Amino acid sequence: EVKREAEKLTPVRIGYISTDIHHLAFFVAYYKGWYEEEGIKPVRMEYLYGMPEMMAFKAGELDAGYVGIVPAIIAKAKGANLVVVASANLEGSAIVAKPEIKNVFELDGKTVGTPGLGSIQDCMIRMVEERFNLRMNVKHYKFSDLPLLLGRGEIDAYIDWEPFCAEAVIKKIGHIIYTSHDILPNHQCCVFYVSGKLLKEKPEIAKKLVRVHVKAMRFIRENPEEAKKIFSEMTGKPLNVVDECWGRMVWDYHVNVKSIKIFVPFLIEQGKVSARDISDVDRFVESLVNTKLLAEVEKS
Amino acid sequence: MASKFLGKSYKTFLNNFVSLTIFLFLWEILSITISSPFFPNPLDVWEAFLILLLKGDVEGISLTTHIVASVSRVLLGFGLAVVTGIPLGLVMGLKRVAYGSVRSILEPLRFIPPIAWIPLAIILLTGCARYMLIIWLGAFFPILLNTMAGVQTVNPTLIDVAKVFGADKKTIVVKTVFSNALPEVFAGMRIGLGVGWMCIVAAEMIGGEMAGLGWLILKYGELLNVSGMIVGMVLIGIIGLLMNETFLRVEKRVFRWRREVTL
Amino acid sequence: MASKFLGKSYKTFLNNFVSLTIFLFLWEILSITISSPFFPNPLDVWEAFLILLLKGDVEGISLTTHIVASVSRVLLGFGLAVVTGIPLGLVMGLKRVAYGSVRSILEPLRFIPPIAWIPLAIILLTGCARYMLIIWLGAFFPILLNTMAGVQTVNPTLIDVAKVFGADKKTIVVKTVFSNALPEVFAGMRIGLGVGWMCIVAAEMIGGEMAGLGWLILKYGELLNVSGMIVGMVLIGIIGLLMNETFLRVEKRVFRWRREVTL
Amino acid sequence: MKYKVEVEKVSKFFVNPNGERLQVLDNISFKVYDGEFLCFVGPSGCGKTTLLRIIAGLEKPSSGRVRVEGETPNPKKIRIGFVFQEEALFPWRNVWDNIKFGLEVRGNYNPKIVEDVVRLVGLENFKSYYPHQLSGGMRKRVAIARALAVNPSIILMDEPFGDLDAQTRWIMHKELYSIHEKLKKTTILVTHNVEEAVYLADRVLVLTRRPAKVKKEIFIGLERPRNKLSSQFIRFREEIIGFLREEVPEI
Amino acid sequence: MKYKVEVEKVSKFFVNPNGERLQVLDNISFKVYDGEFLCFVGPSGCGKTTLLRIIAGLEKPSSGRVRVEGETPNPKKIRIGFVFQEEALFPWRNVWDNIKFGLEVRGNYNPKIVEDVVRLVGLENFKSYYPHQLSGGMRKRVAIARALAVNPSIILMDEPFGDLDAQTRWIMHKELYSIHEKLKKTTILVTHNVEEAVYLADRVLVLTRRPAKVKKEIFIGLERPRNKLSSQFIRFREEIIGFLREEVPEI
Ligand SMILES: Nc1ncnc2c1ncn2[C@@H]1O[C@H](COP(=O)(O)OP(=O)(O)OP(=O)(O)O)[C@@H](O)[C@H]1O
Ligand SMILES: Nc1ncnc2c1ncn2[C@@H]1O[C@H](COP(=O)(O)OP(=O)(O)OP(=O)(O)O)[C@@H](O)[C@H]1O
Ligand SMILES: [Mg+2]
Ligand SMILES: [Mg+2]
Repeated sequence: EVKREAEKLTPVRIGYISTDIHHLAFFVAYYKGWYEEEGIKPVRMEYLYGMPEMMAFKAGELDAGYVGIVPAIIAKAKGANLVVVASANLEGSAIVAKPEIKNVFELDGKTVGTPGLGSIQDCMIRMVEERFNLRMNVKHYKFSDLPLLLGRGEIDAYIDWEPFCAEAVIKKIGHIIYTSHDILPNHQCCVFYVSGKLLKEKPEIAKKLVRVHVKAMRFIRENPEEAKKIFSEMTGKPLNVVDECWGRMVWDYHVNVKSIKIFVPFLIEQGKVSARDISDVDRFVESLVNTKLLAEVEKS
Repeated sequence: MASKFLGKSYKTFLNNFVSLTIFLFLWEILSITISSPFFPNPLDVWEAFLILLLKGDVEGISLTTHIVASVSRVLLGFGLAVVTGIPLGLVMGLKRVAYGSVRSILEPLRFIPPIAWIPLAIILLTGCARYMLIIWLGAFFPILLNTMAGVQTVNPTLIDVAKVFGADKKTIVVKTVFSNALPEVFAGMRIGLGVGWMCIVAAEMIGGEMAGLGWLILKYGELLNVSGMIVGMVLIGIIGLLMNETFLRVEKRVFRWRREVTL
Repeated sequence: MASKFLGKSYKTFLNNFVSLTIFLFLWEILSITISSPFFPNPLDVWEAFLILLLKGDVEGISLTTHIVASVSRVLLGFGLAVVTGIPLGLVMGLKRVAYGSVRSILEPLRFIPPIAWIPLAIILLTGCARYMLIIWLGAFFPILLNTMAGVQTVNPTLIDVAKVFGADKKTIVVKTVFSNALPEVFAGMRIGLGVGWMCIVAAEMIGGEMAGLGWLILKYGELLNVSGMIVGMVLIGIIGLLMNETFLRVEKRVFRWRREVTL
Repeated sequence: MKYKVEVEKVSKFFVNPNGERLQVLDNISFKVYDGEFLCFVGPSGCGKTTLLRIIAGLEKPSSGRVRVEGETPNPKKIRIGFVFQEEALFPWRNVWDNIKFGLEVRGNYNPKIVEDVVRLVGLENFKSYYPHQLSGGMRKRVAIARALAVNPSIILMDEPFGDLDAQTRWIMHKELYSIHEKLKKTTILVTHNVEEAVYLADRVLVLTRRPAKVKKEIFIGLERPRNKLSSQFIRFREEIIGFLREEVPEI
Repeated sequence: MKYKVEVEKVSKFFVNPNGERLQVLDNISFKVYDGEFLCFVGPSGCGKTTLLRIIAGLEKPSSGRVRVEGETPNPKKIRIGFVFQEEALFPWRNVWDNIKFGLEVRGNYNPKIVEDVVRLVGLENFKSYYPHQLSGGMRKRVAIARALAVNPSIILMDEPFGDLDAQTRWIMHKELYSIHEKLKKTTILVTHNVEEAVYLADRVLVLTRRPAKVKKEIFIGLERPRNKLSSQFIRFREEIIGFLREEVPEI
């Protein structure tokens, strides 16, 4: 009977990044079996970072997923038919510096690592430079190598997503001197998206997905200790690392459209997306973000 | 004879044991001098290995699943490389014009890193074919080039022998050129297998599926768990070694006729 | 003679031109059938190339800087592989016991993917040595294994000739074994150069420095700019081709004595 | 068909390492009767091997034409047994497998035949030896056995007995002679041993030094089996040696 | 020192492909005087090459001992000129570079010496040819030239003249003879040509069939230069042929 039950479930392929705590809602929902409760069989599609996930999405291998807002913007600008239906988290990045550096002003003239050109973190460090009129020597590395490099003394500080900032703190290699909250409060970070095709052809499935997402987000806010444990258990990140970074994420499922409208022009300015693809920022963001389902779910 | 042989393999075993011990010892020393939280000593790695073996990885996927996933991908890609590389190597070794004519396409391909192919693999192919493409790219060219080089080492008089017996081209190629090139072809296959195995991490970077030793390494990398990464590396190395030993066994049988070169 | 030679190279050029044209044509067809914004057609790539050439990359770094950075890294790593691989290959080819004794360390190393070394490279080395390690890992083993295979192809009578003239081991190795193995050593070097170049993306994944063709590919990858990635791939391919041609030229001169094998 | 082999005005040039042309055969013409035993003798480097290779179809003449059984030489059509002057055994095949090679190619391998030729060359105890485990003379005998195994319709031999001791050579002569008597196969033999030539041949062609022409054609009209000590035999021998002496390069 | 080479009770075994022992030399003993010209004759495959290789130090005897100039054979100490029975030219070196090889190894390369030996073997016009561009006889001459170039104190030759025509062979004989007369170098020659042996040697050793022993020792006490047609010469020749005939394997 259980078997027949399972056969009735609709498979949905969900993409996410393998150890990104920003995608916690997925881990929780999966762990709790909430997808199945909605008649959905979640197919885990795990990626290393945003680029291969967006490529796979474009190749038609994903129905929904979690990804950083910047890769989502870039993919959308390139014609990927994805729709952001909810926020996965706000904030959640930070600048870690070696112990000698006490505050963000001391970064002037220092070497600062970022997890890459296409990351939101690179955007934000540029904002810091601009705001305080600093000149940093910004270098790009692989996101998971940044703590190693700080430990080797090769960089003076880095900006990264969690829990890779917490790693350095726990290993006592560095300390947090500035968070993404300080840079742009409540900025959009990772998002939950569904494919435009799914939204059009099977809106009821999309709605169920959003419902699960919201349920998971609420659970995270209400039972942080259990959520941490789930993440730690599913990804292998030590609990103390998860603990350390916990406070730097805002678990809000409402999309911060305003911050997206700040990022898009910034990305264009930096040449990361082409103005040819985004002629009108407002229209672009409108087509990218659709919170109708979210509103419906919230109401019921 | 038999006892002498046993004696020899026993000695080889001992030698290997000694060099491994020295290696582990040096590693321990290094880990003490460096004393970085990221640089594990052999014991940490052993522990990580035991956990992986007994409990599976952080997502509960068993070691066997990882190994089977990677080995089957590599063997498929490598098999494709053998099937394509050897015949093409023979043809191009014998018809230099053919090689000359496609050199401007073929040679650049050889240098393009497997990782660079990932986006195109994702766009153009699906499923296992993606992994195969990337491993094929690594394994194909060593096999091709070594076969081509091996073809050139044949003693032309032996081809003449086949010719005067009225052999057609196929027979000549199979019975003289190929038989003669076989040692180099084998060397090429062993190199190709190595390079193919080397591409497994790049291939599994494609993501999507959750099993594979390459993926294991990448995941442990994200966890900054260098011990776990080293377990993955060592496993990849050991499986490579086993495949290599199989090859060497086969070579030993096939090339019995060789006079061993000694000084 | 000279005119015949010219005629031949002209024909080769033409053949290559034709096969390239066919290749580009097929690509265009493919891009039309697929029609994905992520799969550019040749013209998009050409445009991306022009932009890169004239304005530099998204961060304003010029193409020359990227090329110089990568080429110098690869040449250093490759040079190290040549310097270590050939002598070791000779020694291990001649002293099978030596090879047998370190096989259990050496062979596994050969299979460990370059990307997997990155964390260790970061922990253990600094600066250019890191790149060199990773490229060396790729280039060393093909050179080593091909040299070992080449050693075995020497006609033992030639060694005897050297011996009766009272040659010491060094002379025997240099003047008979090595001279004889040279064609295979060259093949190994060409394979090794390919694999070394292939490791450049893995090496440059270490990051930190902003120049390098591998880095360029990674950077464009993050921006999902496949045209830009293909420009990087093609550049890597073309530079590889040029290095390969240089090798072939040298080989042609060095191996003038070879009878060409034809059917 | 009267002539098995017709060589008409054949010249051959090679390109030497300095890019110059080296003429090896100079407008050479002769015919070989069906069933004839012909010997070439001539100074070292004059072009005998080249000539044999052209007849076997391994090399093209630079000018002139060659006909074997009335057609352009083609080993796919005629069964040729060729014994090469240089080492030409497959190092990866043992004695047995080397000898069976021709049969294998022709698709009519039969262990019985191989057994017979192995006995013929006296290598019964060495069937499983690889070439490098044989003596020089034994290797040559394997090559002879391999050529004979295919029951060739034309036998071309380039110094086949050079590495053999007098007795073994003598036995091989007798075998070759009796094969020829029995089956009347057209045979062309290159040799430096004039006695061998006079003993075996119906006709001996003495070649000039490079570029080779036919200097002299000597029909050996002696009854078989021939007596090497008969005065006629010795006369033929001395005559040929005399011609050869005129052609020797001045060293 | 009276003896240049002393071979004492030497036996040699090989392992055949079936793993059995094959005895090649059977407790063989002989001595070679300083300055002597010694010839080995014996049936094909009896062990002559093996013996020569043992004397040159290329192979170890399974039992017994060999002394060259009173010591274990060591080519690093004695200058040996060895002509191998098989092809042994470096394919990647042209004629000139092949000949200079020994001088190069000994560190006393001198173009003058190379020029001389090239002339000696009549290859002045072929200096830049690679081995595959030479005829069989020419390749053999290159090998001879290479062995003589180093001014060896002991010359070991394994069928050096097999691929040469009678005239060239004759000239090489005279050259070898005059080198020997002039410099009195100890020379050991393996040959299948009994006439050659009687013409050149001070002493001929006839070997039995495998495993080889010394069957007969014949001192050729003829004045030099010898006349091949003299009755004494013919008597020696026939005597040796007679011994050999007894040893021939029954093919
Ligand atoms: N590929 C080649 N390139 C240049 N010259 C060549 C080539 N092959 C043969 N020759 C030349 O052709 C000439 C004749 O060679 P060939 O082998 O026919 O002589 P031969 O009569 O068989 O001599 P031998 O009795 O010494 O074997 C030689 O001078 C040789 O140098
Ligand atoms: N490596 C080896 N393994 C096994 N048997 C060998 C090996 N080398 C030589 N033999 C055998 O030793 C015997 C003598 O060989 P050797 O070459 O000394 O003969 P030879 O007297 O020079 O003959 P030939 O006149 O034919 O050159 C042969 O029967 C040969 O098969
Ligand atoms: Mg010849
Ligand atoms: Mg011999």
